[in-house]
Amino acid sequence: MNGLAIDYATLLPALLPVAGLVLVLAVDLVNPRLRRVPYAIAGLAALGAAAAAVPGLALGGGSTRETFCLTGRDVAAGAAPTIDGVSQVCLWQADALGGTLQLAAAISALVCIALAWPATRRRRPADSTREPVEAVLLLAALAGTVVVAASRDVGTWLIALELATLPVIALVALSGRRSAVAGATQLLVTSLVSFALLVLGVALWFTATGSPFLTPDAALSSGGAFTAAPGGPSTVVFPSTSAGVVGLATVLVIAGVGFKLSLVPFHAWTPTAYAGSSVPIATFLATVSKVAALAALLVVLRAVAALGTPALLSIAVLASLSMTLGNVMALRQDDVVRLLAWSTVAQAGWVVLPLVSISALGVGASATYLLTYVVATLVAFAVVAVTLQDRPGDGRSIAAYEGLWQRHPWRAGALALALTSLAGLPPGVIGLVGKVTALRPVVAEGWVWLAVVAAVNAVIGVAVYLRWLRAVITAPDGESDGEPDIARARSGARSGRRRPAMVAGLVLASAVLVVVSVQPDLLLRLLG
Amino acid sequence: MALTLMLLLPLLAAIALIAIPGESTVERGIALGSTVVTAVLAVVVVSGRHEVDVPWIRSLGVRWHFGVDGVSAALVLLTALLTVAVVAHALSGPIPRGGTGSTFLGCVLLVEAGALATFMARDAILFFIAFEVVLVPMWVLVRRFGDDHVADETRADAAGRFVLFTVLGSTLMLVGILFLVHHQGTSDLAVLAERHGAGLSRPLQVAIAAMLLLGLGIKVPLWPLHTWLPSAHTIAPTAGSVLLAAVLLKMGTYGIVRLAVPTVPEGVARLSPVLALLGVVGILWGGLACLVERDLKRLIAYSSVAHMGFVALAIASGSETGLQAALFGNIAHGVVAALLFFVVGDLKEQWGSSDLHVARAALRDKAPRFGLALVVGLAAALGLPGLVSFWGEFLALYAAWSPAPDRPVALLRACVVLGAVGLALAAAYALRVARIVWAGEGSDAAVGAAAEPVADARGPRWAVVMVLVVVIVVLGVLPHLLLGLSDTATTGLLSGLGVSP
Amino acid sequence: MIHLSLPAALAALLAGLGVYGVLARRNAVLVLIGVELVLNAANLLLVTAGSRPGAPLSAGPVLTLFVITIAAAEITVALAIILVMFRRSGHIDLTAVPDLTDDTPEERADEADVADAPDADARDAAVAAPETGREAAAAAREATS
Amino acid sequence: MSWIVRMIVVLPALAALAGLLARRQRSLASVIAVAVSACVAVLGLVQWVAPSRTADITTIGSLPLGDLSVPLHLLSDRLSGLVAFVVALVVLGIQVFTAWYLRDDPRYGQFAATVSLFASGMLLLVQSGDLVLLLIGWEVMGWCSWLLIGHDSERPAARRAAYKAFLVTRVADIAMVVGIVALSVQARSTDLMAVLTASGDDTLLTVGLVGIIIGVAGKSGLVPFHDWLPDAMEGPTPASALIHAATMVAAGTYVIARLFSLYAEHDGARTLLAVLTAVTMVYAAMLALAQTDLKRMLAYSTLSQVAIMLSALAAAPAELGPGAGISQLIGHAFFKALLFLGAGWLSVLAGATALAALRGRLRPTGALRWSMGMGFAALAGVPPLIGFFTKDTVIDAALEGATAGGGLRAWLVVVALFVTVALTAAYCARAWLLLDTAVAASGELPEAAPAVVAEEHVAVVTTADSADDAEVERVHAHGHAAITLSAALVVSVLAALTLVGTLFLTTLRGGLHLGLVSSLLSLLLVAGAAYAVWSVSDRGRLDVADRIPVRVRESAVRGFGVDTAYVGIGRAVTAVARLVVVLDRDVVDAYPRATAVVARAAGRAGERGHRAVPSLSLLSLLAGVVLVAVLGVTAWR
Amino acid sequence: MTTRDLVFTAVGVVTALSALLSVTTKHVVHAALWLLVSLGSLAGAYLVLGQELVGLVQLLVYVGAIVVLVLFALMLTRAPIGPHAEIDTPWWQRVAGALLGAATTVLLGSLLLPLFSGATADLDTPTTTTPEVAQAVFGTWVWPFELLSVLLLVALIGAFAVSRLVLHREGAEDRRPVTAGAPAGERR
Repeated sequence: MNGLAIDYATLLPALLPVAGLVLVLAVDLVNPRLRRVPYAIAGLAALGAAAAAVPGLALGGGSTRETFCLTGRDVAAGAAPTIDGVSQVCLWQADALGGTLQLAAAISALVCIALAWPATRRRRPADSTREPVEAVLLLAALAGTVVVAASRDVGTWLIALELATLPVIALVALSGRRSAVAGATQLLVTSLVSFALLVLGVALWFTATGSPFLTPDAALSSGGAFTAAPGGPSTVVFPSTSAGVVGLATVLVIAGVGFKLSLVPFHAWTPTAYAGSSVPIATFLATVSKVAALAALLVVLRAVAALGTPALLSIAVLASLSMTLGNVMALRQDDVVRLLAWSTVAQAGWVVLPLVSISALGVGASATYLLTYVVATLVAFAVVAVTLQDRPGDGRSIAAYEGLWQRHPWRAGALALALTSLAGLPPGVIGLVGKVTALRPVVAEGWVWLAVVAAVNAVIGVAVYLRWLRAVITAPDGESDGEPDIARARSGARSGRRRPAMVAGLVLASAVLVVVSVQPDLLLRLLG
Repeated sequence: MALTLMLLLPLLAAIALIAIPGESTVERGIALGSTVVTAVLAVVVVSGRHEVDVPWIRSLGVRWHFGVDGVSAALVLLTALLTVAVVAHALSGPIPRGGTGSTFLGCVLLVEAGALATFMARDAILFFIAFEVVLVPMWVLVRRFGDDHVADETRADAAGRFVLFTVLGSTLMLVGILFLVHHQGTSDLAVLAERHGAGLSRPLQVAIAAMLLLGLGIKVPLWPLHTWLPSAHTIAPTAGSVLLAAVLLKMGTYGIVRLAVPTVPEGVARLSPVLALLGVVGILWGGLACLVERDLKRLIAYSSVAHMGFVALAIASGSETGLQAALFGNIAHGVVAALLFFVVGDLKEQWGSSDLHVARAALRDKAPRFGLALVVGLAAALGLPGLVSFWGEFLALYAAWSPAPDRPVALLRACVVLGAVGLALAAAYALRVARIVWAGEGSDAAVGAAAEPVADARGPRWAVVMVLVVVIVVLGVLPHLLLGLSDTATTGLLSGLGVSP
Repeated sequence: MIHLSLPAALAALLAGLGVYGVLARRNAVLVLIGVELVLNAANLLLVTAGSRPGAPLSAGPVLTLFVITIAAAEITVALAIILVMFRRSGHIDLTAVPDLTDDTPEERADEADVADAPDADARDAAVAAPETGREAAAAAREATS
Repeated sequence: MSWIVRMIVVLPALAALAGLLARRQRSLASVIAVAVSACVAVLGLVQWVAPSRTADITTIGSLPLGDLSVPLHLLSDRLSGLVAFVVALVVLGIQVFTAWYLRDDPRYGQFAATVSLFASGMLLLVQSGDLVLLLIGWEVMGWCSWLLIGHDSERPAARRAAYKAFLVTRVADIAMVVGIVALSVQARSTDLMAVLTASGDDTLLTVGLVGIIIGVAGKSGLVPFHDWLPDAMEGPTPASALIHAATMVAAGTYVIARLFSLYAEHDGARTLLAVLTAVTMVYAAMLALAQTDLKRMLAYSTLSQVAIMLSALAAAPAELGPGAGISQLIGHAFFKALLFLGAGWLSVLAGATALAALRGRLRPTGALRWSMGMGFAALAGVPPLIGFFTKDTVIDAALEGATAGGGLRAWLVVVALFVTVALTAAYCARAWLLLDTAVAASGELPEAAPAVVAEEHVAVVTTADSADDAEVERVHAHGHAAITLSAALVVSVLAALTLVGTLFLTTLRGGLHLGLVSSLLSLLLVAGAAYAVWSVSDRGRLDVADRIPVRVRESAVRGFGVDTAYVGIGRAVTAVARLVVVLDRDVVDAYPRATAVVARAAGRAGERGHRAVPSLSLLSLLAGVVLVAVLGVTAWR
Repeated sequence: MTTRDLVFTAVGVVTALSALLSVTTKHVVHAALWLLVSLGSLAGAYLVLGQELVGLVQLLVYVGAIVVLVLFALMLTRAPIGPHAEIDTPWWQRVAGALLGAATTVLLGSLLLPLFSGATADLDTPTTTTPEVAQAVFGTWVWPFELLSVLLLVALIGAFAVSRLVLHREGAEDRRPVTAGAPAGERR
């Protein structure tokens, strides 16, 4: 018990959101009619988490920031003298990759909070709990994401993952539209079943390896770690079939996390939930949730990598299915949020694509692609949110974006950059680099067919995003001149002024996108 | 320094232009000024054989590595100078409907920047990235500024086809590049060329070469991957057509020469029969299609397919003469197609369509400048000796007749005969156009506005056209000017010595 | 002494039954039952593995306790949402095609920016939904059924 | 010397450029054209008589092409000097004549410039010591012929004739290009000397030589490529004179003469040439007899005469060299230029070129009558005019070839030559009789114009009369202007040259080579044929050709429907082209469209499958899990 | 076969059978009750396996809380009492469910049974006692334990907010005759 060394500075990225959460509740107790304060607290907490994650980025060469470590002495004193060979096992272990994902999650959450920023300063009625609850749930999900990226044991891993999921379900439901309930329901049942399978997978992992840790050593011990247990009266010999169990465990975990990543065939909730929830929540689903999912997946896969398993057919199948279905469906959407939802499905395929090579290369590539996706998607959603301000009626249809270039060139520029990044075309160089990165491990493992499927999907993807981009650059007929346009522009400007936080979120995300597009190395180097 | 400036100048100017809302005189100054300065820089860079090499994306091993050598020098010059022509041409007339002039010019400049970067990239992945840069601006040019006489769906179809075909090609090429880079451990083109395929097994070479050729073949375009070209050409505004034909298509053949031939020689050798056959089918296919095509711009597009077929045939020969012929043919087609598209684009602007079946007044006496330019362009298109295309095509035939030792001689010789038939087809369609447009076949039936002669070219547009005519003649009479540029470079590419700038 | 293959077999069986239960029920609450069965299969497996000698850090039982707690948290949220679903659509049938139309005017305004007006206002607007809104809703329902 | 040769090639080209720029000022244009032609003629004379005979002259340096050497040299020797001089001379005459003939034509400037460019092409071909340069000159001529024939582009027939001429020759050039490629591949060089001395692959040599023969057949109008040439009469008469007399049509002879040492060793190629020429010379001479139009008659006569030149190369023994063919080339250059220019002059006077309209119109014209008489006599081979010498040189060379083991090939040529001699004399006599016999001033004109106008597709029209139409139009437009002194002088000088031109040939090795027996025989044939015509035509009061059955004659006038065959080929190609377009649209383009359709259909299907039904998503989820688990476990190693 | 084996088998059979019934019965409420039985007997199984604490918690949390919640939910959603035909999904979906369930069982069984074949545990001298578990929870596992508390808190807040929000909304919806109050059967 006392063997646990707790380094609070290291834990700060996780503790700050939790602290913020508690603070929001406390403030709400004191003054329940505040509207903006909960968001302000949440924003600060997210900002703090981001800042706290920054020191973790400088880590190179496999060194980590860790805490909750079971030292050798502690293990010796404990009931299980089984992890003798291991110098140290920690419940929190963040390396550069984990730190980067934490940072990405924190920044994404910050943008989401900015987008959700309430428009009015008016005090809310006493019976409304919307603002503090939303802030609390956002922070909780962020905390879960941050923790899961650094977790190394199944307990923390499971709980953090659930912490990152459950609040989101509630958030979707809280969006309050009729379709939101449908989305929340679908999200709920899928997430429950996936979580059950996830737990089953974890149980299998524990059964096979005998270790509650998601470390390479644990994976390696699945050959029979308990044979030499000295203290036990009898010995349990684990036969070599446990390798199969590890395999099944891994696959179940992939499936369980695949739900969160929106991989086909675990994707069905995605369009419903995105379309049902409000834009900030959809943004959250599309960014922070994906970061959490991939972080969770990478924790497991990095452990499994030690087994030297070079490739996973199931990942290849999932990736190609996701890409294809997502793109084909996105091609038909006229609602931009649904389009982005299906695009998420397709991009999830790209995210797991490099994982066919469970190696440092594949893991890094996957994370890189995820980051490029997150940055671009954030910008796209932010533009959607801002546009929805201007055109509350039809802001979600592609047609609403016609002539955006004329009306709001900067916003249109940001959107164009985001869309081209998602499509993997310059000027969205980062998307292009992401595609290169994602394809590299595939090629390195010699998966020709998968590479060709990916290439074909790159094409369909371009078609998807260009459909939207076309509207952005096209001047609507009959609106090229005249009053309505100007009037709308003016009203847009007014509403823009009314929501500086939202614009700030857009600017923040766009700035990141521009910077990494000009110098992709900034992003790529984060992952070592 | 000059090199980086030359790459960044059009890029920055394009961004500035796109950011400028609406029409203003500033945009004209920016556009023209930046292209002219870029052209001057291009001359400096080419003559000084500049090179720049700094790290860019370290984690991918991609370097900001650009340079000029014999293979690319002519293309760099062509791109830079032709963009000046395009901008001058665009500024001296109305901007095509569909958007502001600044956006239009910005897109033109972006295309220039991308093309220059492509031709100068010395790193395989950098090449790919630069290759992609031109897509979106070109798409905008076609989609937004395209022919507004046709339905919106037609424009969408043309623009979409262009982008989707090209993206498919470039992504396949990327897969090929990644295979190559993975197995060779470097993406530096010079190193890859020096290795000359060493360390790659034959099946692997064939696979890589297949992916590279397929990907680049779409851009060339090789038959049967060409169907994007006619519609894109037809719809695109004059500037778009010119850039498409003169610059973008060249990226495909240049890519094959730069990327595939030196790095996976065995694979290319294995696939050269296919390449030659597709090239020849393209020659005949394009030539035949031109015989009955009604739309003038489409016709020129098909003739591009035929001409690029000669280039493909030359590359398939694998000999040094072949590469020289291919590079020469590249430039030749670039200049000739540019001239034809300038002329035809202007005509279409006045005619309102480019349908050959509409009876119109003859150009010969009523618009002698257009007439002269058109006739010279057509003469060049049919490969008239003394004009620029002759050398590329004749040398291509020669090269294919006596290919490198590891190529199938009999097949290539059959291809030569068929390719020569293509020369006759070229004559047939070129003269068909001349007969209808220049000499006025059926012009008696012209009624209404069509019977009115078109206003002749004047001012900058005439200057642009005239310069191209002069270039066509001069290069036709003095082919050394080009062949000398690429002479040592091709030797290097084929022998694996690498290309020293 | 106990043969551990017995609990393992039971776990496999329970997981299978849970999967069936998830798919065989259209009532959302009953689907939860299937989920609980799968979770319990996992728990049983954890306990079984943890009861082997040499299992470190009491991981088996501890993890089981964690999972049980998580399940409790889940079920809370789940039931809340199922209740919402019931109140919104009048049923908790998971095989029904949900009504995704949000396009009644007041809801559209609502969606655009819920926070734009005070919640009370929006609610008032919704409460005082004019006849048109009612008709639109009726039309929407007809379209779905 | 080098500079003279270079200038001979470059000056006309520059003149073409200058003429084009100065096309608006017609006097300036004509001064440029005539002056430069005169300069070139002088230079050609210098080159011919200059002491240093053989010279290898560099031009723009060799091309850097790896293993292929393309030195681009010019080659100046006795042969090229003579031919260049003759060409320059004829061109000068034509330029002078044109200045008068097209005096009112608004496109005179372009025409004169094109003639200059044409001359440049021919001279380049003559001077070239490199197959590539040869090809350049060859093709430049072809292109200029398109411009010249299509000069009156307002008339559909002219457009069509120009198109046809270029296309037919271009089709033949397919073989030419392949042949040149094959020859240069064999030598690894395009240099003429290297090609001639290269040894090696026999197949390549065969391909090369046969290819060049086919190419030559196209430009020289050998059967089956001959039909473009009569149609080319659509061009203004000076253009016809230029194309037919000394340049394009005869260029093939020069090309083969340059490569004669290769042909001499290659029986197969020469047999092909012999067969083609034999057939052509007889066939064309017979058709010439039946023509109703003076210019078309001359065109067929050109075909026949050019075939004679080539037959000399096909039959002459190796040791005799190509001299016989070249001498016929030179002789033909003089008398055919004379005849064409004379015909042009006459047509201006008479306002027509149809023989029926021209009957007896020659009689009242003094110098023209004498000139035309000499021209026809020379064409018929009456001594002491140049035609006699050149033709008998060819006959003797062929006979020598036949006796020296030329075999069937040479005998075929010899027989054909004798037949042609007789036929030539016959048609010359007929033409002379028709033109020179005064007719009773009765209304014989009307029905003389044969009703052969075939009003078909615009692309098919070919008539014997359309050339006549051109002339009629021209005269109507510009009136019967009196000829200028210089133009008349040109005709007279050419007439004189048919007499003294024989002296030119003395400098040519094998240029004059008469055998007594063969000369006598051909003289007899000439006299007999002329007498036969004279008697049959009732001393010129009737047209011999009218004795031919009408149907045969009509189709003969129309070239026995060869044109229809060309059109048929053209239609076949067009049909293939249409098929290609259909395939392009519906087959090749099917895959992208199919992809789009499939994607859309898949999207629709997917849309149906995604209606947010939770239980379905659960089903897909669990099915996916089991599938993935099975895959994962089985693939796990 | 030891005594524990026998006892476990018995408990296991009860667990499995009641689980089977809970997923197949046509009575909505019965399903919940059978689940109660199944989970309760599973608690027994834990006891047999020597994990008293887990067994007790299972009883407390699952049987005592979760199943009760489920029952409440069933009542709140006006679940019909008595057998009800529309409780199940269409037959093809059930068949698919059965297949997938069987596949799951087979897959797990085929991997786990060889793994555990012959493996025994001597539970008479328990290796993990309740104090040890407690020590582990508050020692080694304190970090996830704290997270778990956050999770529970958030879940409660979320559930609370969701139901509250809906209660508000319901006021608006109730006036619409079409959306609220119509039983599932009527709607279809």
